[in-house]
Amino acid sequence: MTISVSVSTQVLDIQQLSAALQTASLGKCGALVTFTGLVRDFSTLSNVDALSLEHYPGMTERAMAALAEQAKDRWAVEHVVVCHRVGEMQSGDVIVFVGIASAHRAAAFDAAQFIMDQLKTCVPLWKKERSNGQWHWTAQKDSDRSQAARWSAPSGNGD
Amino acid sequence: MTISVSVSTQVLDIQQLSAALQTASLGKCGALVTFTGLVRDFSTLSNVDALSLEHYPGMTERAMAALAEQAKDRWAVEHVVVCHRVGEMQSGDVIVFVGIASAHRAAAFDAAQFIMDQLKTCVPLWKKERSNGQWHWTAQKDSDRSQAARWSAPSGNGD
Amino acid sequence: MIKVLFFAQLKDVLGTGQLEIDEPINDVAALRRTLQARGELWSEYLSAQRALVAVNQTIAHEDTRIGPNDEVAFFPPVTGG
Amino acid sequence: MIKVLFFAQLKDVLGTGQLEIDEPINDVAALRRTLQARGELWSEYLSAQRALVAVNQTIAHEDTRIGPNDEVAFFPPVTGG
Repeated sequence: MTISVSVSTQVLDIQQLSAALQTASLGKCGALVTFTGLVRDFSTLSNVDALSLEHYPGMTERAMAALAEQAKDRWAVEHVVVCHRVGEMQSGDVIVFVGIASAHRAAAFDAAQFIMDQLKTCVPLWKKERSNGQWHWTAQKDSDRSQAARWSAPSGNGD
Repeated sequence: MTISVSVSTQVLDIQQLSAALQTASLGKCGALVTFTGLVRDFSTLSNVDALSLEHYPGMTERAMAALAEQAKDRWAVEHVVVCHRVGEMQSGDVIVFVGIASAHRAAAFDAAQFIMDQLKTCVPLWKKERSNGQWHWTAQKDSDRSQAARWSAPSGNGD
Repeated sequence: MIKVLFFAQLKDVLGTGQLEIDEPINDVAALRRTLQARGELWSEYLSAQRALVAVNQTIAHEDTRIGPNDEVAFFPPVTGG
Repeated sequence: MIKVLFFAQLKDVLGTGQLEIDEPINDVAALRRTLQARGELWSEYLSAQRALVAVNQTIAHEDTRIGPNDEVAFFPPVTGG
């Protein structure tokens, strides 16, 4: 059982991350689930020409590791990988990668969704966008709060 | 919007499959979800020393494409990739890969789980294992039937 | 002429993966009865409880119509993924 | 001495990312009041409705105890992922 969390100012290579997860899983795990969050094309947003993420060094890693531990306590998962990009990013860049390896697929899907939902409300990361030369901090979405809240229901699963 | 389905007797390279999905998604999609099914170590099963998958050529591809179409009708997804391995396999080999790209993550998670759950009950593929020199056909699991059935509930989502 | 295919355990048990039926057959139920009349194993393994059926590569039901040149397949519950 | 950090919009609005407090402070609520007394922007942006707080890099609450050498951070709702 392994947990790997990291914060990076460099481009995240999801092929390398998923290959490492696959290698770690060989033999024991029948299911791998990955989630990748990508920067969407700025041109679809009004005038946005840059995106940047600030974080709280130290606490970010601690909070991601805590979510990974909670996922391992809650579901039968073998390996958990969480990587988050910070700093300035380009369209198409990977913002976040979550990879889960487990014996059976339901646990891997639930754990990956849990980590993403919780990450959106519990991990100290803040997004800002630049338009017309001005940076604007992004507001937290109601949908992110409600998706995170569903995991605190007593039954606790994603069904 | 694209759908890609394939059946292969060759080793599936999930890095290549996910890289193609990522390239197709650049700009438009903020979320990629992948599921990979792997052959587990035979030594954990009693005496199993080989695994093989038979399929119904033609119908397998049609049935996988139909599931991908259903997923696209049901959720706002942009790209759907489904690849299934057939023939004899080794421990650690990829059996199946499902990749979904979408604007938002909930649709990608739901579509990937839907396709895997339905694939287990609707796509003409049959697994057999060899132990003590004899091949034995695998029986369908009750859990696979119940996981597939949950998608026919009226609300239809995975929450 | 209807083309009939068998897969997986059915192919092994019945000893054939394909055969052709020249008799006029109207629907899946009639084809199933015709094939089940071939013997005890056929009767047992082709029962509606044990064998799924596809007509022209789409899952079918007992009342699905069958015409000449159709491809009909019988197979056990699937176990892929 | 308590180390106090501000992130994101709070850092921009308050014009500082870090300061130190020498006064004796018992808990988060007391620290929040002390900082809010610094001015209108401080009062507005550090309110419990707008600013989350972490003590020693763990999310904290109004009654979380604070001791000397603790690191306390104030920040807006998070927006990563």
